[in-house]
Amino acid sequence: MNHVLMLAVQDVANGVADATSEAAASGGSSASHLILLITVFVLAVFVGVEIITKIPPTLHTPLMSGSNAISGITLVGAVLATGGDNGTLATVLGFLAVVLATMNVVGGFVVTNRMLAMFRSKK
Amino acid sequence: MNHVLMLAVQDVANGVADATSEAAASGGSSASHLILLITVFVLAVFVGVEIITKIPPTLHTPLMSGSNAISGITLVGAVLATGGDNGTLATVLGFLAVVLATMNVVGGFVVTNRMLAMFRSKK
Amino acid sequence: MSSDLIDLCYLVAAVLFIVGLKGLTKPRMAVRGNLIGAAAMLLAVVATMLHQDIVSVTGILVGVAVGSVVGVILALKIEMTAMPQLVALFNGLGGGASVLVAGAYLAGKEFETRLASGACFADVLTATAASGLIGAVTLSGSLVAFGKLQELKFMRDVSFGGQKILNAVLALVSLLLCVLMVMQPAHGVAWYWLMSLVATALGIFLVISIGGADMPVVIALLNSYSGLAASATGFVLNNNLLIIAGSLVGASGIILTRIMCEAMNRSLWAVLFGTMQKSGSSLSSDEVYANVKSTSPEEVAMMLEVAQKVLIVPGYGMAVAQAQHAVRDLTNLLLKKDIDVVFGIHPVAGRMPGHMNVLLAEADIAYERLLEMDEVNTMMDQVDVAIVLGANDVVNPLARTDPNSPIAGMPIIDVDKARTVIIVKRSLSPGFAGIANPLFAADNALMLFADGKQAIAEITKSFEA
Amino acid sequence: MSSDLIDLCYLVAAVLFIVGLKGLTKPRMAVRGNLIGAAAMLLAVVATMLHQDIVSVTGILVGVAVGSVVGVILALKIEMTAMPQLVALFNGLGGGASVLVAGAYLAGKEFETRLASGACFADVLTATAASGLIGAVTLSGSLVAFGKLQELKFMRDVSFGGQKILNAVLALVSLLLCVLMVMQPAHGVAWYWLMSLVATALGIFLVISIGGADMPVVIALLNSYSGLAASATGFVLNNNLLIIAGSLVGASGIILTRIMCEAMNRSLWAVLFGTMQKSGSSLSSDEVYANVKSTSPEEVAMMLEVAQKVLIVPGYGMAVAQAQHAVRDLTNLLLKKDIDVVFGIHPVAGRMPGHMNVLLAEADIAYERLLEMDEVNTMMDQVDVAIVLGANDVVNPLARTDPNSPIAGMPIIDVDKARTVIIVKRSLSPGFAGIANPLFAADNALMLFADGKQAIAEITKSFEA
Ligand SMILES: NC(=O)c1ccc[n+]([C@@H]2O[C@H](COP(=O)([O-])OP(=O)(O)OC[C@H]3O[C@@H](n4cnc5c(N)ncnc54)[C@H](OP(=O)(O)O)[C@@H]3O)[C@@H](O)[C@H]2O)c1
Ligand SMILES: NC(=O)c1ccc[n+]([C@@H]2O[C@H](COP(=O)([O-])OP(=O)(O)OC[C@H]3O[C@@H](n4cnc5c(N)ncnc54)[C@H](OP(=O)(O)O)[C@@H]3O)[C@@H](O)[C@H]2O)c1
Repeated sequence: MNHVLMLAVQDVANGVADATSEAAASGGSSASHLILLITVFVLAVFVGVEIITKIPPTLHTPLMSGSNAISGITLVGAVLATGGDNGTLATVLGFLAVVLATMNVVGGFVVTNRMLAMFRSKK
Repeated sequence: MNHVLMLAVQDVANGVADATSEAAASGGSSASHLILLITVFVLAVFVGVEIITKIPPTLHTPLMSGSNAISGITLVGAVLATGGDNGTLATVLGFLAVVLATMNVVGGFVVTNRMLAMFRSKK
Repeated sequence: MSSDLIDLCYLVAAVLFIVGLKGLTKPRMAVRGNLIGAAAMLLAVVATMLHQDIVSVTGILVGVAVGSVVGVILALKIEMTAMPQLVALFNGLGGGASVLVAGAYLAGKEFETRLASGACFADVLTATAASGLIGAVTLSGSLVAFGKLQELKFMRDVSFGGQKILNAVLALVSLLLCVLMVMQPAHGVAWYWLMSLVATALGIFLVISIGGADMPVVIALLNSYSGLAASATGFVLNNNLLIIAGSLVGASGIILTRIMCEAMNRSLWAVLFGTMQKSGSSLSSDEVYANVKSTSPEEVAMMLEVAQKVLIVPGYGMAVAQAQHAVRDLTNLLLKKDIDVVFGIHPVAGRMPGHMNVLLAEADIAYERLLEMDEVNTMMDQVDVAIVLGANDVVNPLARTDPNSPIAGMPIIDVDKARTVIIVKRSLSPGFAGIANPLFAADNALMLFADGKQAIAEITKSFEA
Repeated sequence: MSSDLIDLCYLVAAVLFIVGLKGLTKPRMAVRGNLIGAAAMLLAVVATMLHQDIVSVTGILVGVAVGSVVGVILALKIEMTAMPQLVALFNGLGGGASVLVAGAYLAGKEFETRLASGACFADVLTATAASGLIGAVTLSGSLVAFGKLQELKFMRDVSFGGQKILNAVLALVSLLLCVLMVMQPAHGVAWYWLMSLVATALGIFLVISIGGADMPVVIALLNSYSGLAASATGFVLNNNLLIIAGSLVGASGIILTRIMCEAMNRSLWAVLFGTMQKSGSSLSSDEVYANVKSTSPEEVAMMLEVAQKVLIVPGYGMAVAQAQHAVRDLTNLLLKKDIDVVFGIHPVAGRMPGHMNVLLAEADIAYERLLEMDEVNTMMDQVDVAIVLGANDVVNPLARTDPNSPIAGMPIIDVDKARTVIIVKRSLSPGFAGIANPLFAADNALMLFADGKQAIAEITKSFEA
């Protein structure tokens, strides 16, 4: 637990590092925006830690495949890259990214569902 | 639990309401900034709920006074109001706010500490 | 200090607040947790004072000094039994602060310039209004709650016809004023103060009619509101520390409220607006108390001598009588004679959640001895003597038996199932719920009419003799 | 659709992800939780496609279609026993995607214009580099892990001198390239792809030398990295959904890693870089296996007939043999003869946390029968027959007895304390940890040399007879 907290705190620390360097680089507002993003990140880490430590061992494999599916969220980025008019190269790269990310997402959720369905089937 | 979750979700909903109205009012960037703030709020609510539901009944009174002390965080706002050159009225109001908030904060933490010290004293 | 660095300090402070709260999940780490929270607050304030917009810190320092002194004195002088009042008081002060901060913002430069610029800033105004509204209600509401808990004479439960209507009207008017304020920023200041005034009245009338024992619920709720007010202020000043800290407080307040309501099994609504319906069915106290047997400290002492296992169920009365130290002495004495002593702590015994735990902790009673309701109920048949010390509703069998009593369905500690029950209180007068308690007339029950502290002290004395 | 509305959809999606994860805390709600997560993802993607910068969706739709088809087929065709591989594969794909996204950003308009504008945007570049770096390592690392779990020939544990040095060098170089990329945005693209190449190599060499049974740790870790990569991408595109989802994944990965390491009591460092030190002290297998008694399915069946309580401890071997259905049949048969059957699930039995639970759930074995290690250990003295099915390290007494065995201190299931132990495996060959297991030679132990599935099936047959 605490170890993980430390992790979170470290993130803040790194955040500090980045942000200050960046504050130095470009002017105020954008930086404070960056800090907001860091805040969101840190808070999300806390939420994650609190919730996941509550998940029972029985469901650890589904958790693994499920969180893996969530990590396919880069799909959003891929969509933006493919759909925008960014020239051929970007579009092609984006397209490949879309394919890979979708496999990750769809496959991940389906297989997780398959596993969890088995657990539910028990009375 | 879920009830509280609903609460959080509602907040999002309201957030949506505010933000859209406001998006209508003023242009993009500021709004998406507002949304970031809302995001922070929602995440913080989740963190709060997850952690506080873990606090044992024995410590509920200290929790009450402790979180009450934290609510004195408006002290920060009070400081800004007092210190900035905003004319006499604002300064006076700010000053009063500082006094009240400080009483809330300092008193709250001290009394909480007093209570908790008792608990610790038991081996 | 660059505003970015300040924002970072705020972020760190926010994290520390969270870590501090986590500390409260373990009694061992709780003190540290609280200190971490205090450190976070310090960091936040210092960082703010280094903000470039801060031209002079003298005023701030004076204010902080004054506030700290008063706060510390209050915190150290207060009796542990008066904890609920104190929390109410502090909570009110916090509410007041956010009213003033929002007011100061409207009187300040930034508002002026924004107004001049003519650009719409509905969001900021909304947040300002919100923090003013919630703040004002919290302020007056908490102070009334304080008064009730202090049992100030002029604070008796006031209730008059059409009170609900009045509250509704006040609420609507204050909301209306908020809207006006957002619509016409030019007259914002005027609308704001008017709204605050109405909201203050609202706070008073909302709380004045609520029973004294429900004050903890009210306080917890107001506390959560003051948290939301802080968040709102955070949106005004676009400061994520305020937003985070505020929402943490908001969550804790809501959760405590729910815990209390469930333990009383009453809906939040019933607590706030339901003046407890007097139950028709349950019999008049005369009938109930037809054959009440009373006893003496000496007698009780004798029973204790032959007992194996003693259960003590403290209630609000122990707090009023400040009997916790007397209880401690008795406990140690019994333990020395190796008679097993345990305490049954009802979730809503006293006037705050965990109220009894704090008092007994103050009296150095090992918290392994404090058992929760369900635990004691399962072991009740092994209890030879159960001493009910200034508790009433939380041991009232009607909750189980009489479906239309006001406390129907509230889980209670089943002392009536113990071999013998001693009820220590000053009279037959009812507890908070204001209903007769058949327990007092039970065959295995004996009343010991006395102030809690004296009674226990005398028992101890004649036990030693 | 205005960018604000999209941001709001993202916020809602983020909340749904969190709610979905919370669903996994209760087996009953788990399926719903997963569906909520999927819905969140759908919402996010649809919202994104409505973004004004999106000029054509055909490409996207085609890509999504292709990806979905392949994904679904993989997910439905795969054997439950091959779950670890599949997760590894998907994880790799995710990593690949973020490499490509970051690459696409560098090839895109926004980057161009920013570059032209000459304004510094170190933060964006840093994040881009990060997501590229982590993505590449995840990609290659996961694919190697996949290979090892598939037990592809050419993936044997490779380890050669100076491997650590090589890894260190590769790591440093790729970091250096990241720095260069941030310093000289003009050549950003070139540096980026070069870096990705090096990072890919790094991923391969990092994982290639790690033992097959440690792959789950690696996967969990890489998964948490791919989460962080997503967060990084979120910082690039300044998109808080990516940031939130990413950090949720990051957290889950880290936590799972820690759970596994603790259950094996090895430090993460030891798992990643410590090639398991062969323990000097523990005796050679010949000595250990001096007097191993072996048995036959018929004999086991007879023992079961007279047994009251049977404990089955499954391990990786059950997965390999796909014996779970045979086990289900035997269990039901025993239960019909009302012999009590329970399963002892070691936290790291198999090749993933919860691996055994999934397999047994697939075979419709009620999960009330699956007990955790501590629980079974306390009831071990009541166990008449313990059947160890393809488990080895998780029941190796050396963990308790021999302080310098590689698994020293790893908590195990104490089957050796049961009346009789039947060990079902194909040979005396060691398990993952590669050490002899004194249990096999214990007086109360009998070996049943056979493939897990056949063995159980035959026991069932001769039990029915
Ligand atoms: N704890 C919470 O968070 C919370 C929150 C909301 C509501 N409540 C309500 O508060 C009530 C708490 O129940 P409770 O049983 O603890 O208290 P109670 O039902 O209010 O009864 C307290 C009893 O203590 C006796 N008493 C008062 N002063 C005394 C003294 N100096 N010495 C001896 N006895 C004294 C009173 O009888 P005499 O006057 O005859 O002495 C009274 O009957 C419940 O109704 C609960 O619903 C609690
Ligand atoms: N679960 C996790 O999350 C995780 C993560 C990291 C590491 N690990 C490691 O993985 C290991 C798991 O321990 P374990 O006891 O489950 O497995 P194990 O120690 O790897 O032993 C598996 C045994 O199953 C036998 N086996 C293989 N195929 C079989 C078949 N078809 N039929 C019957 N038996 C067969 C093998 O012996 P034969 O070849 O003689 O049949 C082998 O001894 C532990 O060392 C743990 O530290 C697990």
